[in-house]
Amino acid sequence: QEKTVTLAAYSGIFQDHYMKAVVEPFMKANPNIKVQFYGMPNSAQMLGTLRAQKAAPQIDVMIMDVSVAKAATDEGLFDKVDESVSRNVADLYPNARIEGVGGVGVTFDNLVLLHNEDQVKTPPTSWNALWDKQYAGKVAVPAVPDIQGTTLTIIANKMAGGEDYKKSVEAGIEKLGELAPNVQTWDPKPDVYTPIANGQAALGIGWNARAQVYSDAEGSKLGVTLPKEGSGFQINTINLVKNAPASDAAKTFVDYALSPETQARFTEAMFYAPTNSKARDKISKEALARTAAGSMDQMIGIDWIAVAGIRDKITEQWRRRVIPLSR
Amino acid sequence: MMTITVPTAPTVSRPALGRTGTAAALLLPIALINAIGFILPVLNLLRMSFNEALAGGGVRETFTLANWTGLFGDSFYVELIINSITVSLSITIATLIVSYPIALYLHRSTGRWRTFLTVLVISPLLTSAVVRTYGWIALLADQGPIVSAIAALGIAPPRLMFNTTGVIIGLTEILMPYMILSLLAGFGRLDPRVEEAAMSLGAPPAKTFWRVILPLTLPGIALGCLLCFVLAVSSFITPKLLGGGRIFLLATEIYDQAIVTLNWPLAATLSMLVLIIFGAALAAYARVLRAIE
Amino acid sequence: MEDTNTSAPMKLLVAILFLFLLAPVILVVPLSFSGEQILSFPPESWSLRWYAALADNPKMISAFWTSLTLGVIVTAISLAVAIPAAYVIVRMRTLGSTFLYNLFTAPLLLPTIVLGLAILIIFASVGFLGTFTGIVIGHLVITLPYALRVIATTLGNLNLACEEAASTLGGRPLTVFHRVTLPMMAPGIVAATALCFLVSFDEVVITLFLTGPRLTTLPVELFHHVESRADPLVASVSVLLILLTLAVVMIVDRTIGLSKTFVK
Amino acid sequence: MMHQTVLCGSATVSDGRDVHLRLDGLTKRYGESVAVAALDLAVPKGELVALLGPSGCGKTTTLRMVAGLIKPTNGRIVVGSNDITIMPTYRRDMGLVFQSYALFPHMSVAKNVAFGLEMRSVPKPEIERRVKEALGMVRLEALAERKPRELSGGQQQRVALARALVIRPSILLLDEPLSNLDAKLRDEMRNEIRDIQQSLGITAVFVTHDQVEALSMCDKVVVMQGGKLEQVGTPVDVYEHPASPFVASFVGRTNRLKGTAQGDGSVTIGAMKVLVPGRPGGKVEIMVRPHRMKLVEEGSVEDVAGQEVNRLAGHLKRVTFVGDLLQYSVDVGGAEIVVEAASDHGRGFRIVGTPVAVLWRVEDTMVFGRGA
Amino acid sequence: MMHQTVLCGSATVSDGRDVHLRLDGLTKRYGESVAVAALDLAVPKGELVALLGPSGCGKTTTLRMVAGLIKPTNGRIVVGSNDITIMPTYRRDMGLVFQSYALFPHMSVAKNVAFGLEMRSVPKPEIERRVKEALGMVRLEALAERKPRELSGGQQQRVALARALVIRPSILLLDEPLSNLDAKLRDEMRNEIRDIQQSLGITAVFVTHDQVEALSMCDKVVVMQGGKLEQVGTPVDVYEHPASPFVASFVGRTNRLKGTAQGDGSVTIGAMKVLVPGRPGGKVEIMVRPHRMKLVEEGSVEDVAGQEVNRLAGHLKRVTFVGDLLQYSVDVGGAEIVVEAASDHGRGFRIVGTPVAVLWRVEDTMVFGRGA
Ligand SMILES: Nc1ncnc2c1ncn2[C@@H]1O[C@H](COP(=O)(O)OP(=O)(O)OP(=O)(O)O)[C@@H](O)[C@H]1O
Ligand SMILES: Nc1ncnc2c1ncn2[C@@H]1O[C@H](COP(=O)(O)OP(=O)(O)OP(=O)(O)O)[C@@H](O)[C@H]1O
Ligand SMILES: [Mg+2]
Ligand SMILES: [Mg+2]
Repeated sequence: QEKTVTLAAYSGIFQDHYMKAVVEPFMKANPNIKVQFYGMPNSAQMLGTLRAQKAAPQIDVMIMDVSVAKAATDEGLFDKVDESVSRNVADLYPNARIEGVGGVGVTFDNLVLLHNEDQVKTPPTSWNALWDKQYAGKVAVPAVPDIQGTTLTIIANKMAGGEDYKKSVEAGIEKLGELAPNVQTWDPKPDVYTPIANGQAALGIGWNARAQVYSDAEGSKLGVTLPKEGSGFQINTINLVKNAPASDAAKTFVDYALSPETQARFTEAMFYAPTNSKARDKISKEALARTAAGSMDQMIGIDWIAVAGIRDKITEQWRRRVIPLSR
Repeated sequence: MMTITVPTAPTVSRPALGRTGTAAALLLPIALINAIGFILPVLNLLRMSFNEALAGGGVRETFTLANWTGLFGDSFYVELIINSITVSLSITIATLIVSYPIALYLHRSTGRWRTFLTVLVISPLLTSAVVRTYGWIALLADQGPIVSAIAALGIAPPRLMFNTTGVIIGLTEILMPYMILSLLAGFGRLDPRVEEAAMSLGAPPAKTFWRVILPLTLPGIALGCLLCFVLAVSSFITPKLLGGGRIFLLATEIYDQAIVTLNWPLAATLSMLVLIIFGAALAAYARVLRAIE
Repeated sequence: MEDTNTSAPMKLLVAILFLFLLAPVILVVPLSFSGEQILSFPPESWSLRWYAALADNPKMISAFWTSLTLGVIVTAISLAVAIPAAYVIVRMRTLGSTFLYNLFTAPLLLPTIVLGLAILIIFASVGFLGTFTGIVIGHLVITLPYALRVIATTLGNLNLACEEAASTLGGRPLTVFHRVTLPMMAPGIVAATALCFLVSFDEVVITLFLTGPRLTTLPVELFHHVESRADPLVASVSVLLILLTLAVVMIVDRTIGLSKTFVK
Repeated sequence: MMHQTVLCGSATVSDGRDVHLRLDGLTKRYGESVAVAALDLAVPKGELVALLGPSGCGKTTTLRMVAGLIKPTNGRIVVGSNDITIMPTYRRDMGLVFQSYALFPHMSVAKNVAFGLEMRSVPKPEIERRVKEALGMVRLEALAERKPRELSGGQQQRVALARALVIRPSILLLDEPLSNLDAKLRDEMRNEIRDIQQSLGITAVFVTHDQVEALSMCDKVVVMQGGKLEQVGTPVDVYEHPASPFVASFVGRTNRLKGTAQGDGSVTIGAMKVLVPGRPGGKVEIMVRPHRMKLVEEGSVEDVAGQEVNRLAGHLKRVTFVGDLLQYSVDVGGAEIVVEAASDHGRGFRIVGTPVAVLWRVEDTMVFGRGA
Repeated sequence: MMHQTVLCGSATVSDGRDVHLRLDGLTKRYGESVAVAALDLAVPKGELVALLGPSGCGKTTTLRMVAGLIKPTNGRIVVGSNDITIMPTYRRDMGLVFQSYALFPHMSVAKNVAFGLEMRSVPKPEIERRVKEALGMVRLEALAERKPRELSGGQQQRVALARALVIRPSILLLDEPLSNLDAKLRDEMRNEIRDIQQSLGITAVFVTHDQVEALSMCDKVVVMQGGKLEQVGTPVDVYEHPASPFVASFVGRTNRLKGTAQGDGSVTIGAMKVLVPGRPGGKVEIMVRPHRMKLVEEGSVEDVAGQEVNRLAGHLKRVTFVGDLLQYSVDVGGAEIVVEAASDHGRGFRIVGTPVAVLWRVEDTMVFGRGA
């Protein structure tokens, strides 16, 4: 008999590539399991849905940002993913196995600086390009609670010479306040890459993996650079929903998603760095170079579990002190 | 949309079918759905506004006024409320201004032409607001036809999207059909004979408008404004898509708090606030109507 | 009213305002024939690819069927519930009918966002979210008041004398109801049907709170799509919806006046 | 008031015909207000009775109680020997013609007429036959398949009549059936209804506020005011011997003069004196119909065929030509008296201010007491 | 048609008064259909002229063209010596009273009346004075602060009149101003309007479809049909000497008989022969007004004051009592003739079938040709 696994993850191109590189091969390999992909724009909404359905969950597996996964785990919405679920867990890099989170890391990614190649002739090398008055009204920044905004806060905090972000991001907020007048939209639709690619905006911040995919598209005007100040690291985790209807099939899927072959295939497809240490060898050099794995040394260490605790505060600061300055 | 009068029919005592029991049985289904889908949820929402929100989205059952006091003690929310009201009022007024000529023209046209125009007015109403907002995104974009046209005239192109202007343009268009239909409903009192009477008494067209047409259409204006204000305050899809993340309104905030931040007690409190604003709008409407009468 | 009253500038103004009103609806038509990957106007090339893409999009198609089924079921229930209720409220005005009428139509006065949140919180606790039943109830909350209002209005405007005439001719109450009252209400019932269906078919705010991974409606799917992709697929869906809508509008207009249906 | 007591309370009426419909103390109250107050009435079989009265006097309410569409607050409704006061409408077997026709808009003319027969489960072929016959009676066979909205007012009216008659009701009730028609059509329909009613010998109650209609069509006229009976009688009775000043002025035009009766058959009005029939006393109001008066030159000696006449002197105030008639307004000692004369090619008095005299027969004078 | 040519085309009319309003070939077409066809009319200063005709004959259209509310397709409108055909309404200085009154519902009575003066920038104190005066004229001073909906139909009517008059318009136009009122009030208002119009000496055009109204109020009656003038004349003219069968039957009741004129002053109708005034020839229609006829017993020898009379034998078909009148239907050689007589306490012929004779004076016979 056929089983259906409902997988919730990011919509848009993530969905397209994940379907092609992971879900479809999985279904071919497991003909009796059907995977339904439920795309959602961000992790926060995934948590919201999960929470609303707590009484009768409809989602089995959820791929979401680690900090949100922590909150969900704390609320008891997730089961533990360990070696009993998948033997691949043992092969994961240590920073893919996070204390206090039910699931485990499934992709690594980092924040990059985006530009439109028509409007920005020389690729910028520093985050400071965002502050350039020349691009007033041409900057697209996904604001918090999107974690791209959170990551930018931490980067800005460091650039402004602020103290440890875990103690205070005051300096970063100040600096972002100066950025605000330049910003065209704090909520780029459908994502930050499209408006930059089509020229509605000139500069922006986004995740490396997707940016790489967009920049590969035919005739794309999207340029991607990793600024010299370095960047922040992001982890997507794969989680099992507690009391979900299809738990055995869901575990089969998680095991498949963490396997070296799958990880390698997805990296080739979308330039997320793999979390399985055994996947690295199976990936082409060029692809790997374009992932976060190619630039691990330039990353600011971000403790996402700690950030989860201060996220609400950062959000408040943005809404009160950053965004209003852009009106 | 908003008239709250029961349609009247002459009273008759109808011997059969008139038993209270039958009546109650016939009313039961609607009462049930009303209770499950309306009364209960709204009361529950009120209750929720006195609960405590836990970090990460949990809710603790208590009885606290913290949400309410927090709201009014916080300049962010005070500004948000004021902003919601002023934006909604601007939208209402803009809608009125662009709808009035159409309504007046429609009121004066007759026959098939009138039917055709009515269909035109209503057809956007039947097209999802999502779709229409989508159309506005294409129209108002920096590369879009409007900005290009303005730029072609040699004027520095204004930003039409991702700001209050964009939200007002989009919502104005989206609410126009409601306004036009309300105005038309209220134009019932506008007998063309009365306009003719004014002219025969020596009033030129402009004076006829100010002294006769406008006063007589005030009930329609009041109805349309109430309706559009209510709809503007509660709309969130258009502000979300056209607001560029910088327009914080009550409705978008309710949605964010409910779905993204998962602070249900706060969302509930904000919802109650919206209801209070509506109550005020309704009261204002009733007063205006009474003043007109 | 002819000749003298509508001057040329006024006509021009009205034409411009109509253009504004219809701009986004008109615009989606060319957009839907765009050959571009990304939404932009005017498109640089033309094609039918987004109609083809639509045909290949099982999610969109299944959402359409969900919306259609939902619309039909919600409409049927609305009528079945609203007709008797309207009859009681309009014709037996003893039971505080004004109060009941106001109570039953009150959901129309409530912003849908508030109503949606309120329903979400209640339904979350009973596991109604993302279920068909849940959405049906959610939709009924707003379609019923419309149905009740339209039908009650029609009933109130009916010539009571016709029913009296039928009873003097020997018709028993039930016979009178189904031979005379019901047929005479036909225009109102058609209007209510169209209205309920369209409201249910187009409802997005409340539904947004109620849908889930297993079940989503077309407007919600469209909203999600607009939020996550910038391709012109939505335009092609919109064009098809506009055509569907026009068909319904035409039917309604043939049977009764349109403007009566929406705002009294 | 006298006529009324003669008519009711007994099963047979003065002229020997059986009473078909009887109302006993029929009363309808709406909250505080009384729409119909203790009405007693007996309608003989086969008669056409008019309920005549000003707007709001309770005519419709009475008719609807008879039809069973309103429950009486008090009193009884008896048909033949059956008390039907609480019988539901659909078993009463009465034909009702509404002022607004109340045709079923969704049915063809033939279907409208057939409705009552279908309710009685009359077999199909008979229904067809009887519908045809009824439409023939109102001369509408050709329009059987039309919808009501495709008919003119008069045609709709006739369909309503056919629909009410086809069930051969024991009693026909008509509520201002002609008031929506224009003058010409109204004249026609009056005769038509009267002819059909008489040829079928059906008992009918006809509500109207138009005195011409009541007088010209009906066997008996019931004049109502404020929910009460004012007078019941034949048209001539009601017109010539009104029971009250109200009836006198509601049914036909009158001149009204207030005076004091001397008890010797004369009444003084200010400085004038007129003769009246009988020997009333006390404060009275006298009424004379304008067309029973004659205008003569002051001082002329004119006879009214050897009968006793009254003569008042005055002068001409206004002459109005209304085609068939000339209406003279005459100032008689400060009061205005209207005199009507057949117009005769514009001949007659024309000059305002002319001294004239108004003449009328003593027998044409109506006298009513004005209390103490 | 004769009268009309006398009236138009010259600046002065027969009785010497100056022409105030002149219509020259006034025409209004709606697509194919012609609402008003080449109307010529001259209204002398200070006269009250009635436009009389059946529904749809173009009365309202004519009036609205005069007021400037409809643009004529053709023709001219001249006031005094100014051509105002294309002048906008608000500069025409005409008072207009609508059938539906068209009061401003949001203004008090006083405000309604003041409106026209405010438009003329009359100083405040004068406005007050003139509004008061105008309300006095229609006896409504006491109700100055009421809103229109708080007034009865007749009161609203008077406000509309005051509103139109207060601006002292050069011409007053009234479109069926009385048709919404009940019979009693209509009589009153007729006199009131007439009195005010005369005391102000204002030129007025009065639209009506009620012949009594037209005949009794107006100096001149303009009878229209199908957008064309049928006859223009004084009330007596129009009634006694109708220019066409249409006018004869529209203005007052008539009996119509078809026959052949012998050229010797006699007309044969079937086997009967009647005398007519003049010596017409060919196929004719003769008309006699019912109240100019007299019913006598068959074989009785009765004189009509020594004048030439016609006498036709027949028998009584129906007698209708309508209060003031008795209407006899008499079958005369297959044709039905209606004779009206004053009712006299129900006296008169009553028995249907009685052989009778119908008498009338030759001078009361109207004759119209019927073409070849
Ligand atoms: N449903 C009701 N509730 C309260 N009062 C009523 C109701 N129906 C009628 N009345 C009152 O009863 C009185 C008689 O009304 P009815 O309709 O019988 O008058 P009518 O003689 O038919 O008048 P008309 O000639 O205007 O039709 C009126 O004063 C009316 O206002
Ligand atoms: N706007 C219009 N379009 C087309 N035909 C019209 C229009 N207005 C009037 N008519 C036609 O012109 C003719 C004259 O109309 P008008 O209103 O002048 O008649 P009337 O004499 O005032 O009739 P009534 O006594 O019914 O008011 C009618 O046949 C009418 O149908
Ligand atoms: Mg009545
Ligand atoms: Mg007219």
